[in-house]
Amino acid sequence: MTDVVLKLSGIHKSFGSVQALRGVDLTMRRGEIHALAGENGAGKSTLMNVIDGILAPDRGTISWEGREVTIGSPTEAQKLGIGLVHQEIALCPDVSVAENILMAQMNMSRRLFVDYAALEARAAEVLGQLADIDPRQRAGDLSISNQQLVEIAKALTLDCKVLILDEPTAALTDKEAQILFGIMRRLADRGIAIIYISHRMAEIFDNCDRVTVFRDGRHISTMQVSEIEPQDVVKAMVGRVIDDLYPDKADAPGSDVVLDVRNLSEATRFRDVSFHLKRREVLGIAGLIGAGRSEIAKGICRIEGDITGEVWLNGKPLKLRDYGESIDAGMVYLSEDRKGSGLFLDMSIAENISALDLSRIARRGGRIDARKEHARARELGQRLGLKYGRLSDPVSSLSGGNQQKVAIAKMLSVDPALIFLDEPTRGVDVGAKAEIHRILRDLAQSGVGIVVISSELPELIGLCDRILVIREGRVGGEVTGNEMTEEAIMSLASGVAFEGAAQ
Amino acid sequence: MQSGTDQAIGIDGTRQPKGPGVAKGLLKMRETGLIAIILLLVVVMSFASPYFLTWVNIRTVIMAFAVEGIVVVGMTILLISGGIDLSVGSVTALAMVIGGWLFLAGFDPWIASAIAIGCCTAVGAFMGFFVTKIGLHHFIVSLAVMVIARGICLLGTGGRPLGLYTLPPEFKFIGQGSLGPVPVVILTFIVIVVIFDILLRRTTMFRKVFYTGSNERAAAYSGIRTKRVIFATTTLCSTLCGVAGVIYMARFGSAQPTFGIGMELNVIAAAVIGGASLNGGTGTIFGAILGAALLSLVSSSLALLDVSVYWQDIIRGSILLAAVTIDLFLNKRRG
Amino acid sequence: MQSGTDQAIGIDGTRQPKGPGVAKGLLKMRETGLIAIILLLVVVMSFASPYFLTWVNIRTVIMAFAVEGIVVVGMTILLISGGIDLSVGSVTALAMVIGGWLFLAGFDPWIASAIAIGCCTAVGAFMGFFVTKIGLHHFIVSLAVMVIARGICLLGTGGRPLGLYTLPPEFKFIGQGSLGPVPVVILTFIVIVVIFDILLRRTTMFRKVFYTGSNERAAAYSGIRTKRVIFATTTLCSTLCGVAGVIYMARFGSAQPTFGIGMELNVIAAAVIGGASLNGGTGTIFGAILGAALLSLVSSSLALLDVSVYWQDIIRGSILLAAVTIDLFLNKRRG
Amino acid sequence: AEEGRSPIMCEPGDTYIMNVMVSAHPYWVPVYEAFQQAAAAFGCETVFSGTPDYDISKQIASFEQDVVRQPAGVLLHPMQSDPFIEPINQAIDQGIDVVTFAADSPLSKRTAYITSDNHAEAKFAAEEIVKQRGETGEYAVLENPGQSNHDLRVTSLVSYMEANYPGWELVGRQATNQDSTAAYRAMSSIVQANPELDAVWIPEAGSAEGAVAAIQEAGADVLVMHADITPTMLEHIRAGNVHMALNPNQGIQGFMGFVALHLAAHPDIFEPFNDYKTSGYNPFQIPFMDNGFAVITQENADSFDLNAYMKDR
Ligand SMILES: Nc1ncnc2c1ncn2[C@@H]1O[C@H](COP(=O)(O)OP(=O)(O)OP(=O)(O)O)[C@@H](O)[C@H]1O
Ligand SMILES: Nc1ncnc2c1ncn2[C@@H]1O[C@H](COP(=O)(O)OP(=O)(O)OP(=O)(O)O)[C@@H](O)[C@H]1O
Ligand SMILES: [Mg+2]
Ligand SMILES: [Mg+2]
Repeated sequence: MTDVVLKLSGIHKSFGSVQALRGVDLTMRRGEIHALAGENGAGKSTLMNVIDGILAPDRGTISWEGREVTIGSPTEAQKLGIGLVHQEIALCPDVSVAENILMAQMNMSRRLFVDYAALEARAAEVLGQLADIDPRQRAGDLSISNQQLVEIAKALTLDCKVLILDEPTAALTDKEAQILFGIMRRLADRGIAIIYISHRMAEIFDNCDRVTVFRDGRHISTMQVSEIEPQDVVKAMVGRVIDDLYPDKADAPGSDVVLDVRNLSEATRFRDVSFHLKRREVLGIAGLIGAGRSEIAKGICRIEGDITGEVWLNGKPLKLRDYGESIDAGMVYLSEDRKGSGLFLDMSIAENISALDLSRIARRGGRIDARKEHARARELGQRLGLKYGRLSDPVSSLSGGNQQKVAIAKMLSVDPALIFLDEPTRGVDVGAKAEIHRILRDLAQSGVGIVVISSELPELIGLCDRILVIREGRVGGEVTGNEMTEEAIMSLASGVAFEGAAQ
Repeated sequence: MQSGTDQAIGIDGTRQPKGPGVAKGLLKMRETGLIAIILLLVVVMSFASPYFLTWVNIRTVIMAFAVEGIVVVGMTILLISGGIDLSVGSVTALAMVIGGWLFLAGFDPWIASAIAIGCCTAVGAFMGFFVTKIGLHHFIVSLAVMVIARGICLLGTGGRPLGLYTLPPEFKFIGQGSLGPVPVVILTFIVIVVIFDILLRRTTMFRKVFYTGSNERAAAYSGIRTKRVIFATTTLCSTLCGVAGVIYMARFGSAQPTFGIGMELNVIAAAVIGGASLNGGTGTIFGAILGAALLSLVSSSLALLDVSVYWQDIIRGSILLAAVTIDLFLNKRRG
Repeated sequence: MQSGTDQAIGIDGTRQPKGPGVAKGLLKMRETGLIAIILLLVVVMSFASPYFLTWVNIRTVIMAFAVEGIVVVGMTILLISGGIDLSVGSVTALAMVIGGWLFLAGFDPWIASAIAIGCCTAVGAFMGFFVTKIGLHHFIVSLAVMVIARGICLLGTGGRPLGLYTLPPEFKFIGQGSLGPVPVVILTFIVIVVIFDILLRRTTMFRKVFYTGSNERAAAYSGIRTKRVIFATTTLCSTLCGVAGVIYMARFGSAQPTFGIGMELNVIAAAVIGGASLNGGTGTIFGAILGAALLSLVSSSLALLDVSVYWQDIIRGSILLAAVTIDLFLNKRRG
Repeated sequence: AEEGRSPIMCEPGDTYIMNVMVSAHPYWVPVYEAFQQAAAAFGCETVFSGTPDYDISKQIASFEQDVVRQPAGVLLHPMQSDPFIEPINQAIDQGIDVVTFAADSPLSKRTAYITSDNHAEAKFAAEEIVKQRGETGEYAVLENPGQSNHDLRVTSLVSYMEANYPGWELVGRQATNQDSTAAYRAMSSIVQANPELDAVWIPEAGSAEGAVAAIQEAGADVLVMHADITPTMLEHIRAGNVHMALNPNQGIQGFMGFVALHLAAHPDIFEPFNDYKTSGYNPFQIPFMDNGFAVITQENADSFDLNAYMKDR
């Protein structure tokens, strides 16, 4: 087995009382794309952090090209040739995209002075393969999806032998994702071993050679992708078969309108947006990166931007001054940026869940009822399959997918009349995803308005009754029923002829 | 993995005792380390000096930080919301000077005090405006206000202390009187501390302060009017400085334009020793007051032991450093 | 959305002139607002006082902030890395005291100075240790060190200034001499500023300071040893305090244990006016020095106009507030 | 008292405390030295106490802690007069005598007050300036608002000049708060704005250090007079950069302070020609005692080297 680059055996890691890894093994061969799957909190990111030297394992050995090593820091990992794209975006917001992308190189370089021209040229070259982003821009000014692309670009510049991608496509549309897969394949052909973490089965089966499944910090199995079916992976992950990722659609939407948006405009980001949402209907919003989907939802909820136009909720016109009033009116928005604007990372799970409307956990006189707060958090946590130690633990101690569940629980805790969900299942495992889809469908059935913004087209098509496509800040079109195909949506989103849009 | 422990959650994310097992709960409290350090110091000192554990000395130690403790309360809440205030010393002096000046100009001392506190509130609102509307940093705004307020104090008094010996006894009572053996100042201090500690731990209104300080954007995305919260905490801090200033005025029977120089560092140090984070989002009133008590206790002990003045600074600084280090380790171990 | 301007990205992410269009480039520079404010003040003052635009007065204004400016350089770099240092005043005094004490004990003044600077470096390393290894906040560590260093100054001198009138002339030259019409102090200051400005804008080593301050985790993930960076900036700041202390010693011919009380606020204010963020990640040396120049200019102007002392604080505070506000608006408009 | 011991001598363990603010300030050193010398003469023990900070609450706390220790008496430098009224009165009521020095609390029941006559210093300085530079001229002052003795030195000089020498004009008046850097900056500006400046009066030595540096750099011919002394200023006087300094007699202040305190603690040895004893007052009441000041010039500078003075103590 000369082609084994990296071999991990018996890795243990615990955080206080939480055992994140209980003796896992993983073998990486040169030139393979190796998928890593597992429920939220199974220990995938923890293992990657161990490989990258960010966390020290409690027990277990790592061997690199046949030699046993200890990796003490990201620098040492880098020197060995390990590159990692983190699940959570970590960029330096105050410096340019170019510098962010080539930070590791600059760190290693022995040159005294920075050659900015060369730096930008190099960054532009790498970025060019992925997207249209100005390397001179401040990284902090980019949208989340563009930041994700910069993260990927960062990893592509590394001269590495093992490249780890921890859910890189969670915030990407199919177009960008396909570009990424192309790049991955080319890298693998050059002999680089790639660890690819994703909750999207299709991606694993289309692009990967082998798949390893973790459950509860243990290694369950490693399989050759060509020899198995997606159900096998799901079964290994969850321990049971998930027959339906998407619930049945509504037989017939109600005649009354929950949300009616008329001629909504904003100075720069969108114009003349009109649409409506009928009762018992789930509406999807699709579009390319930067089309303005998030901005429209945020504008309606008065979180950001000065909008003109009318918004009617359940037959009443809304005159909202800020998001607080929107929440009072029953209209809430789940942010796509869960770390930056969705969660209070250093506060407890329970406190996060009750943040939206404190009056629900208050007794008379505005006193907080801690028991009520916990009961509410526990109930929602159970409903969403949240995996946690104590409700008083900080959210930062949860795995990425479980953090997302807390963010959703926060929305549900106020019994809203209408929810905008921006990338609601970002980083959520298949089991939980199915559960969230079912919950959303049930809510819609009970009369709650559900608007889903997602970059994952299969999810939109599977979940929604109708999909609105946004192109460059305007409504580019709408598809329902059998018209809801990826091709149709892509062509509306890009404005290019039908065949050209197909991937 | 869901746990069935017998604990309730405090607002600050710490575990608090509930029902039985108080001792165990106490052990897990954020402030335990600090209490231990203070107790240790008390034990050592009671052996080192026979005067230490007398009621008069204890009263003196408490009196030495009680009024400043009111400012510590305001600073802690402001720190939790993510702000900071360097102007506390100047604003406290401003309250003294305005109150004293109005009293000398013939106002009733109670009305003069109310106006003085009102002026401090206005100063706080002024700072809040620059922070929330203009978008400047608390540090720089309060630095400018620290200088301006000091200037106003000097201008209003010609740089000389105002003698207020003629304040009526019923007014002086709030600064110099006692109810039984306990000075009114200490009672006022305890009442303010208890009220704000409860408010901060238990009410929805003050919970928003934690959300805002922990992640302002996430708070805004939770519908919290974060600018209002920051405006309110900034104003509250200055208002409490005003209250402290009025009590000082009654206590000293004078208004000193140079009062409180350097107070801000002491007050911030107290809050930080007590567990408040300079990045916002965490802190308790109880902890901050323990921090203030520790600092005051150290100063008093050094004086009582006749330690050479040249050594006092070195020892005080070292104890400050040791206290936060020990506290950090105790919390790491526990957490 | 790619822009087609003729600009390169500066180190701090700001746009900088490149090739032709320097005037236009200047207009877009981060520091332009500050330069405009200073120029305005200079014009006003040159009408108000005939002495203002004389070389002697200009020299005086520069002399008044040149040595402190060296400390500003260190503070700015530290702020960019996400730290802060309240001990700069005490540490500067420490350098004076150690240098003076060793000189009086018979050491060669150059060797004494080198040892003094070395001691300051050690103090910086001490703080760096507590911040990076123990994990305490810069604010509280430097506050403790501020008190401890002051105590050491007092202990070493018995609280009395050391008279160093007997320093040899070639040593005094670094504080009192001139090369042609330009004082050596100003030359030293300019050299240090230019070197660090270039280092900070252009070298790979100092770019890491920006990365660390902007997002420590992201920097660490890129393999940057962020703790080392923070350790280095903390140590550098104290070392530059040492350099400043030695120059002060040569200039004043004495070592005052109480020197530099309150210096930290002035120095931080200068850096912040000049665009450094208290949250780390942004700042320039050039801007910070302009900030220091503005503060010094205001003080000198008020003295030159013989403004009443009681008004000076009020005016200084207001100008500080106005300067940061105007600067913010100019940058908003532009950015 | 024991046999053979005069009633004026201390019992073993009798302790006197000297309490000050900003206790690391060198001003207190010769005062306390003399205080100790006097105490030794009477067989008493002494303690130096106070607060290192410029903080009234802390000084009051330290004073109250001194009282807890039941000393024979406290020589006190009250940072402010009125806040100390109650604490001093409470100490006196407990039988602990209090004498103030260098700053007073006149409304309290303290038994004595010893200080320099700041008016006398200012008058002397004014006359010296006129003597050196003639009947007309321009002068400037630096000041430290808020500290009463410094304020007095400045305001007295200014009003004395106004009243007696109309030919002299005050052209600059800046607050430098004992900070040599601030003084450097202020003095530079004043010298720039007033090329004809003849003299400057500085109420303390800290500012004087910066001011002299500024004057030397500007090459101006300005007569510098200041109060108090530091080693650096002493060197300037030796070198002729500074005309003269007026230094309060700290030794007398400490010695007589102790004596006043000690006498107040032993009122039995005194039968005054008044009603004090019968009315229950302490017979050793002294409303004001002047410790005088010394003039430091090039000739006598050697006698004012504090480091030399403290060398073997
Ligand atoms: N810093 C931490 N402190 C405490 N517990 C932690 C910490 N980091 C991770 N954990 C716990 O370790 C377990 C594994 O987390 P990890 O992030 O590796 O999961 P994951 O497989 O990446 O899940 P996801 O698919 O949701 O990203 C979880 O139970 C999580 O709560
Ligand atoms: N804070 C901001 N400042 C300036 N421009 C912004 C900001 N946030 C977003 N934009 C820009 O507004 C446009 C719409 O962004 P939006 O986030 O709504 O896109 P989206 O359709 O939700 O796509 P995605 O979230 O996948 O990037 C984009 O061009 C984006 O770059
Ligand atoms: Mg993960
Ligand atoms: Mg979006």
